[in-house]
Amino acid sequence: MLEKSSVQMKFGEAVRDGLDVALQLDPHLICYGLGIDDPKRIFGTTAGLAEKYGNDRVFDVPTSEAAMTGIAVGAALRGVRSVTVHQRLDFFFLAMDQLINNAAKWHFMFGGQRSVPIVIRLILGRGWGQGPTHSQSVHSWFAHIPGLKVVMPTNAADAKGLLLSAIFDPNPVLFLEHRWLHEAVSNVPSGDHRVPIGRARVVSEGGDVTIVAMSFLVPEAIRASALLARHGVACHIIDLRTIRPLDWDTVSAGIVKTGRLLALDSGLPICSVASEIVAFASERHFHSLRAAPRRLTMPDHPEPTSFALTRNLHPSAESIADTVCEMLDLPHRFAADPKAGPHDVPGPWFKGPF
Amino acid sequence: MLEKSSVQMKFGEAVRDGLDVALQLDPHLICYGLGIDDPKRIFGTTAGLAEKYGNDRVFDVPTSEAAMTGIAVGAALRGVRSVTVHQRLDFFFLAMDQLINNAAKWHFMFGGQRSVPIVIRLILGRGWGQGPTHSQSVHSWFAHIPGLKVVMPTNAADAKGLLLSAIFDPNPVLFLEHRWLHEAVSNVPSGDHRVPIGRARVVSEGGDVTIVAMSFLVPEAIRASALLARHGVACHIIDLRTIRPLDWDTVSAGIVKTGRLLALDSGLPICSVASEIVAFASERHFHSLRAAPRRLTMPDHPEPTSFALTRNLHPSAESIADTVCEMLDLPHRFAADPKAGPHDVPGPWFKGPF
Amino acid sequence: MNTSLPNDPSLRLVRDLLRVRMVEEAIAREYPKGEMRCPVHLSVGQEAVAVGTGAALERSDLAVSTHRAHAHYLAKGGNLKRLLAELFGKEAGCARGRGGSMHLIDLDVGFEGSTAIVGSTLPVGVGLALGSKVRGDSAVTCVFLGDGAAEEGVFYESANFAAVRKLPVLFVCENNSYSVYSPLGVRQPPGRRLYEVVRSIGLTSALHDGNDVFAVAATVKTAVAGIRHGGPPVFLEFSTYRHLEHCGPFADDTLGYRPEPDVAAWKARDPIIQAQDKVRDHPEFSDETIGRWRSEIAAEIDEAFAFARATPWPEQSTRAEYVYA
Amino acid sequence: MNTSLPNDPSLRLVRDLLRVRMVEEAIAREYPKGEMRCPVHLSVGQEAVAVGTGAALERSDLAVSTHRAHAHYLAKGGNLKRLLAELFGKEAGCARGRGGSMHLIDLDVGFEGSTAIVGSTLPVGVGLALGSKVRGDSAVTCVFLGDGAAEEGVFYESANFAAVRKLPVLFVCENNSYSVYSPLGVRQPPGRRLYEVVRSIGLTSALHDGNDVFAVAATVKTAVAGIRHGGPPVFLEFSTYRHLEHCGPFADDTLGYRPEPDVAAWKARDPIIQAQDKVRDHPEFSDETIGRWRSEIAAEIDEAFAFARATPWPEQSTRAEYVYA
Ligand SMILES: Cc1ncc(C[n+]2csc(CCOP(=O)(O)OP(=O)(O)O)c2C)c(N)n1
Ligand SMILES: Cc1ncc(C[n+]2csc(CCOP(=O)(O)OP(=O)(O)O)c2C)c(N)n1
Ligand SMILES: [Mg+2]
Ligand SMILES: [Mg+2]
Repeated sequence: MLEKSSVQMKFGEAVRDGLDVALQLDPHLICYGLGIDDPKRIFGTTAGLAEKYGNDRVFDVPTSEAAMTGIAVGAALRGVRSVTVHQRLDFFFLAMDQLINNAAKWHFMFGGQRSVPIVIRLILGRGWGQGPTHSQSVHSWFAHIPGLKVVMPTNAADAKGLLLSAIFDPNPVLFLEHRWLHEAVSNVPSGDHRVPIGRARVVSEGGDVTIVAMSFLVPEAIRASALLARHGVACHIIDLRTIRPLDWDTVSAGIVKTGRLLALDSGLPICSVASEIVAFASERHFHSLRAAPRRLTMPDHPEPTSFALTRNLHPSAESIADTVCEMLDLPHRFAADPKAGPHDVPGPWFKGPF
Repeated sequence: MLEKSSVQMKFGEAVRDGLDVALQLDPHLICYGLGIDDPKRIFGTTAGLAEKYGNDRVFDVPTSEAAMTGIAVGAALRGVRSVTVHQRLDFFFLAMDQLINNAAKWHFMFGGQRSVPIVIRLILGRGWGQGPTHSQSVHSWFAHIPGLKVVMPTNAADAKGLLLSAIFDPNPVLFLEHRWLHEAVSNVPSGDHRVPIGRARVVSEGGDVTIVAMSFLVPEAIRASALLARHGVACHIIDLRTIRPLDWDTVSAGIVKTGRLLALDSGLPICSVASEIVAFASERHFHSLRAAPRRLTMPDHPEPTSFALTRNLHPSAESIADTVCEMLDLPHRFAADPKAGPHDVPGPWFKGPF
Repeated sequence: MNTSLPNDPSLRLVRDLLRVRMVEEAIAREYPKGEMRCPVHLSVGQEAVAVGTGAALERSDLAVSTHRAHAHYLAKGGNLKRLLAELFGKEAGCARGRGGSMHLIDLDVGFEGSTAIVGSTLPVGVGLALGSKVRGDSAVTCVFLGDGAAEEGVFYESANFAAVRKLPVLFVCENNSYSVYSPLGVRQPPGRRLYEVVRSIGLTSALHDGNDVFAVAATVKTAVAGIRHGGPPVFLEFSTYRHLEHCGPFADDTLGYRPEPDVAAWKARDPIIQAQDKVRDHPEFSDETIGRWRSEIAAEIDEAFAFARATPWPEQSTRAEYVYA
Repeated sequence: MNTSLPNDPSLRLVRDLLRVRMVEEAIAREYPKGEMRCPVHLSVGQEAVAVGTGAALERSDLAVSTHRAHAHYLAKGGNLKRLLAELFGKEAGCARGRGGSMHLIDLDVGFEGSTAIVGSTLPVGVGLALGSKVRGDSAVTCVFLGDGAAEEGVFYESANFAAVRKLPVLFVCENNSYSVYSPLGVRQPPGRRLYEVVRSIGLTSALHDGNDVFAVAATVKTAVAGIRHGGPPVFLEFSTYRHLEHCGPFADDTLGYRPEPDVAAWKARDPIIQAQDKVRDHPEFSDETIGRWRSEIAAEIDEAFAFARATPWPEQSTRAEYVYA
């Protein structure tokens, strides 16, 4: 394989880079969404694209989430791929009919004659007063639905690589990007860099416990494993990257290897991806499990707005580490000693409000 | 407790009876939905109600699922309860925003000041060419969402009792009724009969395997247990009745009792209620499990339309019995010998097309 | 087959109308046998909108439709055998048996799909038109809808976007005054005209008689030409009436949900009778012509039914296919 | 507090307008300190619609609103302390800190809730009106919306249903020509007027100057009276303009997304300046009056901020409460 050049960039920049590459590769690709060419450029992820590719290919739209989703389906049938963007996943509940009844089923229900290559970017909010209707992630809903693909990148290189794979995939792909990851920096290969959909990434290879995570919980799991390493615990961390189709081989190998499973989920607990992974583990690897598998997710209620109520709302490195210690019958606890700084922002770069 | 009189009636008639009782009890209750007062009366479930209570309380509406759901929310805020009905759950994807962002969250996000007592009846289709967009059940989606309650009755008495509880519950309740159960007859108590939401029913008390089921799969599980009984296998069958909040105590007792769990699900497999139950079992009752827990669900694809393709699509008594035999290492298999008659109708009463 | 397709466009319209009617009637006749195991929504009484529109569209134009799509599919040039095979759930069906009557497709003639969720193809059609614009092709997309579909918010959103981006899309609305059994009056304000709402949204729009196939063809032809030459999107509302029940093969007027005088008046205005009356004096038309067409079409239909019955089922082993491309 | 609420309705309007403006400006001033940790959408420049409408509604009338709801909440009589406490995320907040700026409620004055999903309260408002009709009470429900919300299909569905059932609902649309940074032209066809679309749907509708608080109050009063006496639902579109950024405390006209001449023209038409000009000759009004009001209001605001800061946080232990009633 040829060495490609690579550049350090932020997750948000990598999304922009991926869009830029795709717009070059496919002269018919269109990108649209509320505010795509406004001064904020979807948190910078679409900067310069309208200027470079023109208003016929990169354009702002009415506040009509349902129709704009069906319109993407129609354009795809005509051979025009699209990347639609919603500044919050929460707005996309308006488009469920078009997603489920049309996008996800078109290829199946017409016997494979037309596929629907569309990408829908959904940005996941959290903290800083986003509250009940600007902080939801229903990746578990999407994972439930055959015909959809669902990716949740955790770093800049994967963001670009999965986005490009998603754009050129012949199926509808939901691309869920966590607002708190937009500034995460990593080395990103230049040009047409693709990361295959449906393949998880083994982040670290420890032998004591297998932690399966997605999205913002991957960096938290990595931080947890650093805490745990000080106490001699070695974590096998899997970054799912794709939620559907899920890379069961990599998950299986992780389960079999350590016999201990902690499934993290950045969403709600019931009928979640974490539930699915634990169910899979006990159904398929019952005899490999050395202890009860565990889940760590958001609590089973909406995210409140108040600063006081969002503390310890989401799984964190500390609560992950604590759970692992419980599983291993170790006495250490970390939650009393959380990360410094306000808990409701990803870092000092985040100035709010969105 | 006073003995109440009871009458044999069909599931569909019991729904109608429940609505009738509720409309009498609460003079402000309204019922609406497409076709509610048309000649077919929602498969008979609203027969005579428009005449009895008038067009201001029982009325037909435009084909506007989203608004009609938000309108129910608003009416509820004004103290007017409602029972809305959709002839297929599939149509209700249009209303997800109002369901998730408003109905499910109103009480929480306004700090408990107003609740949203609404009931949404969703009829589940299956077979006879219903195909990909007239046969879906996303009860697992609903179970994912805090703030919602979800009931799935399996017999006439529960249909009436759960409907009345749902109507007088202060929260939004989804009432999922399977089209194939509409003719199921049982003894139904007269008058204001209520079955508590959130309580499962132990259908039979066997000691070999615990089968957890909902909706149309409960009668299938019962039929399976009859097949298995011939081979000396005794099933502990739990009819969930409510999907959210789920009756974990009853499920736990069943798991602990037999150490063998088969979770059935009338919907899709991934991130399903069956996943949740298996995950729960292995997380909480790891040491009680004597064998790997199992799931039996629809396959992970949409329901096709063709008669030829719907055969063996859903779990049946035979496939349930076969799975139990596998779990118990018994040689018997039943799938080769299915029930007589066309597989795509619930019984000879079903004349199609819906 | 030894068919006699008239060269004269008017006669062709009359014959096409007859053919769609005879297909629908044949489906109605055969349906009770229980071999076509899927819901069917027949267009008997409403065929003129489909046939007139189909005649005014080019083969390279596109169409999407609704649950009531047989007539649209046929009028756009869709394959009859594959239509019937689809109703029979066969592998040779136009959607390989996966879709049934409510999911028709024939890509050879630009029939991009019909679906069963009311309103769900409205934005899809607008998206096809957007696709055409992006690719710079000259196709016009025709979006069929009913009066009920116009109550879905997505209709308004779709029309608005079509107007904002001036897309090459034509909405053809068959207003048969009913959504299932529900009359317009419980669904839309009294006296309101849909085409006026759509005009206020920013589309060119008009109301016409949907039972006059010649008027439909002429109106649509003008509209399509305007759109193709860069004009704004168009919405055409056609008044028409359904003769049979909403879903299924039978008449249901004994149920009394439609006023008897209306039913009688509309049946007197049957598009087939009207169309034949109009060409009565045409030199190439006579009772004999009709008779010949009838027997040709009957033979074609027989053959198609025979095909649909004989052609094999999809294999069970392929059931999970096509979930992903 | 020793306040001087004028008896004269015109003066009362002017004072109320000033009060809403001063509250919004105070929020803008304090916001950068980072204590109000939730998005805020300020109404500076648009207050006349809220204040005029609030004055025309009875306390027993109802209202629902959007993400930009501070002004509506206050104009309907909502409690200022509880508004600020909500922005500070406190237990004494009007939504107990669960909702933040985008989720306001004050049941004492019929403010039934504002939400942050564009368009989501439109059907809720119609439902409140349906509830009133079923119960036979005489409340009118006022549904506030922006020009962007009218692009959601649910708006059309809601308006249609209100017209079909003749519900006691008033839509008050603040058309500020922008949805976030997006101008009307990329979202709605050029030259189209929303109130005309709504009229075609079947509502009584009109367009008015939203920066003239007296005109707003008079128009809304007439509309509410009509509705209360059994008239059809009404849609009032008011042209207005936002002075600050879409979300947040700052001005953002350096970004250049709005034409400078527009900004200047609209700022010259500031509703506060206009209103004060109109009462200039009122015998009970003078520069001194304004000065007195200003200091009274400033004191009220200071007290409210002090309250919001001092009042306790919600308890962590109560976090999972209120999921179910
Ligand atoms: C979203 C949705 N709601 C309801 C239905 C049930 N339904 C099927 S056809 C139909 C009637 C639609 O009326 P119209 O658009 O006028 O078409 P017509 O049947 O008169 O041709 C309805 C309500 C559906 N399929 N999808
Ligand atoms: C369904 C949905 N889509 C998008 C958004 C993002 N958003 C928040 S406010 C807003 C602008 C709405 O414009 P308008 O209704 O004119 O109100 P204004 O902000 O001008 O007062 C948008 C698009 C949202 N909150 N909900
Ligand atoms: Mg109709
Ligand atoms: Mg605006």
